[in-house]
Amino acid sequence: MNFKHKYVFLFPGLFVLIGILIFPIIFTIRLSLSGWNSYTPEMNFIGITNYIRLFTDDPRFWESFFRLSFLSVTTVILQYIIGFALALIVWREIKFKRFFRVIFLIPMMTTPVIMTVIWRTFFHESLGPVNDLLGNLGVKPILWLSDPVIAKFTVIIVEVWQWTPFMFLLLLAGLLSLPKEPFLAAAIDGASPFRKFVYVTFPLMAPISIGAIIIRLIEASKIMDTVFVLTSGGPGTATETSSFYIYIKGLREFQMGYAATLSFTYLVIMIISLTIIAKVLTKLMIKE
Amino acid sequence: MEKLYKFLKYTFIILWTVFIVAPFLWAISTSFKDFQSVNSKVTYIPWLDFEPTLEGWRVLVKSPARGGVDIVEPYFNSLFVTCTASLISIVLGTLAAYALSRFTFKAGFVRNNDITFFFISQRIMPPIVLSIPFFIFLSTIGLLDSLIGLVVVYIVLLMPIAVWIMVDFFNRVPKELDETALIDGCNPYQAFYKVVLPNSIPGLIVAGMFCIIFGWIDFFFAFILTFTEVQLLPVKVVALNSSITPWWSLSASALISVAPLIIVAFVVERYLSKGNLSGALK
Amino acid sequence: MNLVAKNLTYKPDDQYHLNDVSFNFEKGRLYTILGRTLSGKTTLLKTIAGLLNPDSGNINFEDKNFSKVPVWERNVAMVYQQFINYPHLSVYENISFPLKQRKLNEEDIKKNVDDALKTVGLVGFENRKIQELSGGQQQRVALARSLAKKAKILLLDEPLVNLDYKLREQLREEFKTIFNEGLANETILIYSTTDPQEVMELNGEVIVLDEGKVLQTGPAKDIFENPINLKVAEISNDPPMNIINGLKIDGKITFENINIKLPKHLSQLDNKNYNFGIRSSEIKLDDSGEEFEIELAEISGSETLLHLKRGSTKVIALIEEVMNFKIHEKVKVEFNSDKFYVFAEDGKLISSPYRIKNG
Amino acid sequence: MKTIKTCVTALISALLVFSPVAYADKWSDQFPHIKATGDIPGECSYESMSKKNYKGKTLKINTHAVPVMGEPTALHAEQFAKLTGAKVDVTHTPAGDLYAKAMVPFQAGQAPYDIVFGFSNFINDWKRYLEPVPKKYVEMKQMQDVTPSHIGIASWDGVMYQFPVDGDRHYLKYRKDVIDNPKYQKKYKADTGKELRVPQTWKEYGEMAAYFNGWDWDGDGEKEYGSAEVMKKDDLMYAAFYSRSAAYSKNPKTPGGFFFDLKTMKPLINNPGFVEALTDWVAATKYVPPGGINFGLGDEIGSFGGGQTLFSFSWDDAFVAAMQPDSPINNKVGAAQLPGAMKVWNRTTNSWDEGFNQAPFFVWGWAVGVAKKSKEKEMAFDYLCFFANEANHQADIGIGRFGVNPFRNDDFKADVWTQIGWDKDIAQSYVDTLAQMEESKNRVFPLRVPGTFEFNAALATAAAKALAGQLSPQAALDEAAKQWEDILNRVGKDNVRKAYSVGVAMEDNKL
Repeated sequence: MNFKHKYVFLFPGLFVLIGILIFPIIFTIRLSLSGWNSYTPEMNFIGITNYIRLFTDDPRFWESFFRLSFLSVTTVILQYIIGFALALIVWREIKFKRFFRVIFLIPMMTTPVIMTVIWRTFFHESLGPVNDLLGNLGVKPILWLSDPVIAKFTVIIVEVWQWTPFMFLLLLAGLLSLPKEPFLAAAIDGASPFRKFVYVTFPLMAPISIGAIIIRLIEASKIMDTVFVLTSGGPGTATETSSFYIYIKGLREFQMGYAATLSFTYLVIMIISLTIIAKVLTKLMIKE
Repeated sequence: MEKLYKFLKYTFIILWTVFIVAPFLWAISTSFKDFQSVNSKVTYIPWLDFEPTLEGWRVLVKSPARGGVDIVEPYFNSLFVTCTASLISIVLGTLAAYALSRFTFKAGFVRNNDITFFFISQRIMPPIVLSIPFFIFLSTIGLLDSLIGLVVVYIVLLMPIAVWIMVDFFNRVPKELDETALIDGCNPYQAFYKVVLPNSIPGLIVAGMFCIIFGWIDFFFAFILTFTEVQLLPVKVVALNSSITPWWSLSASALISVAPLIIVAFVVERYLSKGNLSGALK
Repeated sequence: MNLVAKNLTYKPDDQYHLNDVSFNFEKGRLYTILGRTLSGKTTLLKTIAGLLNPDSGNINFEDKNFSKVPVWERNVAMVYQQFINYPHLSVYENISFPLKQRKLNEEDIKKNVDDALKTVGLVGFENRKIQELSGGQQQRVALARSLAKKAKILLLDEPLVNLDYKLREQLREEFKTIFNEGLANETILIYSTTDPQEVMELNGEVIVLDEGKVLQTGPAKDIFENPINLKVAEISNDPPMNIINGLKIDGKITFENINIKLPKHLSQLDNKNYNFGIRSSEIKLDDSGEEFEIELAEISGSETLLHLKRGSTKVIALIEEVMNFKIHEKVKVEFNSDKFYVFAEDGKLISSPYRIKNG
Repeated sequence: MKTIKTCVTALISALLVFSPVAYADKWSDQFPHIKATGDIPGECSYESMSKKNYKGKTLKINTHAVPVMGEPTALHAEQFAKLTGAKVDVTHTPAGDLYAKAMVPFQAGQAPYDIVFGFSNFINDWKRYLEPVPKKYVEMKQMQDVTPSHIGIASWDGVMYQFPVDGDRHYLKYRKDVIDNPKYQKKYKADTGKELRVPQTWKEYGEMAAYFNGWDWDGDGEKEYGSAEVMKKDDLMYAAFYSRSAAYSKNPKTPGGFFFDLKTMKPLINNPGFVEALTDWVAATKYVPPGGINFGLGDEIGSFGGGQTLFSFSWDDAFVAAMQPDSPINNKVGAAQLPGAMKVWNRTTNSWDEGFNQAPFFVWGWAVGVAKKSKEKEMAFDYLCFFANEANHQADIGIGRFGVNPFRNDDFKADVWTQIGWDKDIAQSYVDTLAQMEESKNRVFPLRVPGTFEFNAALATAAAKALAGQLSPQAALDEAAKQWEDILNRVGKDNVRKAYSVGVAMEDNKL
């Protein structure tokens, strides 16, 4: 269909979005070419000095970026596997099905910045319940928040708790809308549950899976509240992610110009890599 | 084999349920504690392990002058901003999604998919990237520290979600449906609101739900873009995080802030069970 | 006062959906568009409805340029192969929907809807929800909606294809009656299908479409008897006409070591290689016939389709009873050489059993 | 909405506010907060404020989260509103974001707040957006009592930008019931051959903390640990590090810079003095409670205040909190100056000077200023003046969670503290400790130069890496020093030197 009316549908949303965003984006680009900081709050022009600094003299940003990649990919994979498993279980008849479904949805309704405070007390190494209960079993206190390696996994645990429901919801809804015929056919062929999953369920779910994974990757790459409250990027810089690093540079140290450089670079990298990931996933999961 | 499978299945979901519920139980317990019961040793059960107190809950309605946070007004502010921004995002996002699903757009190298990606890509930006420019932007148009200003910003946050879900949804609604409406004498607008819209309620519910969730849980923009006039719930709760962390009142406020969205969880589940949402989320 | 199309071309990507299509449809008549899936049938109907704008060419209706008229003002009706109704409305509301759009008064609406319900046999279903109906009933509602509208152009896009075999038969019968009785003489009825049998039974004016191009037009009987080339012969037969590459030598036709006596109507043919066409129904099991190997045996309704092979020649035979065969089994078949078509190497029809007969 | 809120608030208030004991003073009847002293006459007393009329005006304040500094701000705002008829809006912000929350609007040319709270080392970045305290307030009686070091902290080049409301410093807190316990003294001597006493050096501190780490020494059935310290990056941990470094690096023989050599502007933070301190600190990760490496200030206060550790060193808050009547270790804590060292680095001779050295660390605490662009400056200063009036101040310093600490000569008298229930000797040791710090000629103030945040963040990041074992102390500090050079180049050496020279004058107590 092609009517001139199509613009009436598209343009309000598009222009509102562009209208709200155009200034911030141009501003960020311009800011990234300035040396705006706490002592010289001016939109002066310093060329690509900031970019040179970023690419030649800021390993911390790149470390934080790789750390972010590790954290977001790991959390999303875990969320996908667990979410899919949960969805498969409550898809079919099971006792207290609806109860479980509601329970499984709840974590994503909580505000991360508030919930993470609870997690911090939960994982508190000497005053939290986890180490205390483990202590009763004779396990030595685990340094949930203060060991550089374990702290990463604590962040992952909290993220998985918070966002697996999102994956679960998308995948469960996907399962519920699958056509029945292929399953009947597989049942007639006497396929085992495992084969049924590999040859029927999974291929049918591939497009939904890709959408869910990409959206979760987008969201997971912004991970910040959790790190902020849980570990402040510590110990050392062990849990610092890109957006948290940008936050530190921008709002803690007030190097606005440089933070804008980081932001813009980050955006470009993210858009490119997410596009590539989407393409690769499509190739891998959908067999034509 | 069958039995083992069943055993594993139930073990898995029960363990997961415990994992999900554990922090809430901990928060409930903590919300009745005081400094002593938190800082001397780990305690779990009121009366048995420690003497419960309502102090943590009282803090939520006390004025700051008495060490409280008074979350009543922020609560309503949060509700207002979240719902208004969600509503506007859904209206605009649904229209745009309909256009992207049904019509072909060409401008230079830009095609429908690129426009859709443009919408969704707004979610890639971490709030920190946008917060300062938004500050300048809102201060220029005089909307800093106002509910409307927050609504404007939240539209950017939420419209991509609405577009993402609704494009997907409309792609699943046969386009012959709207064509039939056109043939039956509706112009495109009539076809949209007389035929497409009434058949998109599941999609709208899902989109609305996601918008509300993502609006409700935002902290960063609310934090940067407000001063004294308007305070949103998460900002207010985080303001409890003083150099002495009052675990008890933080726990209480965490529980309170989750409450309204638990209703959302029930609504979603109901629609899921009726099978209404399946098409919408697929 | 006709629906006239001139040189319609539509090529949204690399492929032609419509390629220089022209026609002149008269009121009060039935036109069937025959073509395989993706041959451009739906595109053509949508273009007539106004849902698509052709890249070039134009359509005139009642001497007015139709391209300027938006779809919602064209007064056409369309039934899709998917059973498209308004899921949020009841049966009655569905059928009255276009009438309300046209702001008819309540009485007229009721009368029209009742008539249409009667025609399609759904009286008493007024308040049902669409989801509660079977596929066949849903399609009847869609049909009723287009009938009630009394549109000047009624488009049916493979309306029966998604129904099961029995229902299809039944509805097809009903269609004939409906089309004959239920339609005002004012209406141009355009019916697209992939099924040659449907074309034959509806017996209207046929347009054979392939890759967006009109291959042949004419009464159904003509198309069936004298397909102008191989393509049409394939499209207008189900199963498609068997094509056998053979050599005509003097009094016989030879292929795969089989010699068939030259039928009378081909006596004029020069000695050389031809594509011989024969319908599946003209190949019969016969113990005195030639030996072929069974590649596949399909049972469809009360018939059996045998996919046969001999050397590099593959044919399909239609047996009018249900029989069981084993794959790779050898069977003997006889070709009814009186029904041989002859096509040139480039596909053009050279000779047909009917043309000869007709003189 | 408003009505509901008011109703709820009224209901709760009615339940919570106990009726005040009748006092002769009419103000303490109305404001139970000052019931201990009643109104004390002065320029900004309750009496004086009640004569002002700010009806129809609104005062906007950004302060710290409740309760530390946040609660007194809100409390005094409420009192101020009652007295003058003004409307006072208070927002509460977590400590880490106070700087940005004020700085963002400042730089955008906005003044959403009339009054902004922060830390005193923000002064260099903030001063151009702050209104100097008018002469009238500088000269009044209330201000005369403020100690010179706190006047210095609030001022820049002789101009007072911040209104003194709080005084802060780091000092040592220890468990009296252990250190002064003859049983433990004997046991310690027997086990280690050393005296158990208030630690004089960081080495002693470390030995004792390690000795008392990981066993139940107060008999409550739970394990106790050696020390609670702020080790969490970005949470004021740089201050803890400077506290531990001062004795090793602040050499009275080499004035002219602790952080930089004022002459060359070469960062000093990777010299052996600092490395020694960081090495000590890395060793300290062995005697902090589990997770102690991730403690913020709140955790530190909670841990020591909850009776979990033997030592702690940082702000007064922990001490005052521990001395609250409902505290489990009420009257079981002692205060002392930060430990010293038996050697101190001499950067002129490039060698260690042997002998005992000690250098107190004045961590400037809460500071508050009035925005230049504010439309209600007079009211704003009146409010601050009222906040710090004598009656309010005396009531505030006794409440640990308020975070208001001594900065007036009057505060350094033991009876102020015995009045609120402290043991006499504890009160005495406390005021002595504070007074000694005021008099010291060899002390350290945190950096307040352009780019303070960047310098501190770079140092904190490096120190955190060392604590986490990612880098050796030397490598970590070398990395920090390199970053300091980069920051210096970006900011401009002369800018930093000019600002730092003000600080150096205070370090060497030449004011």
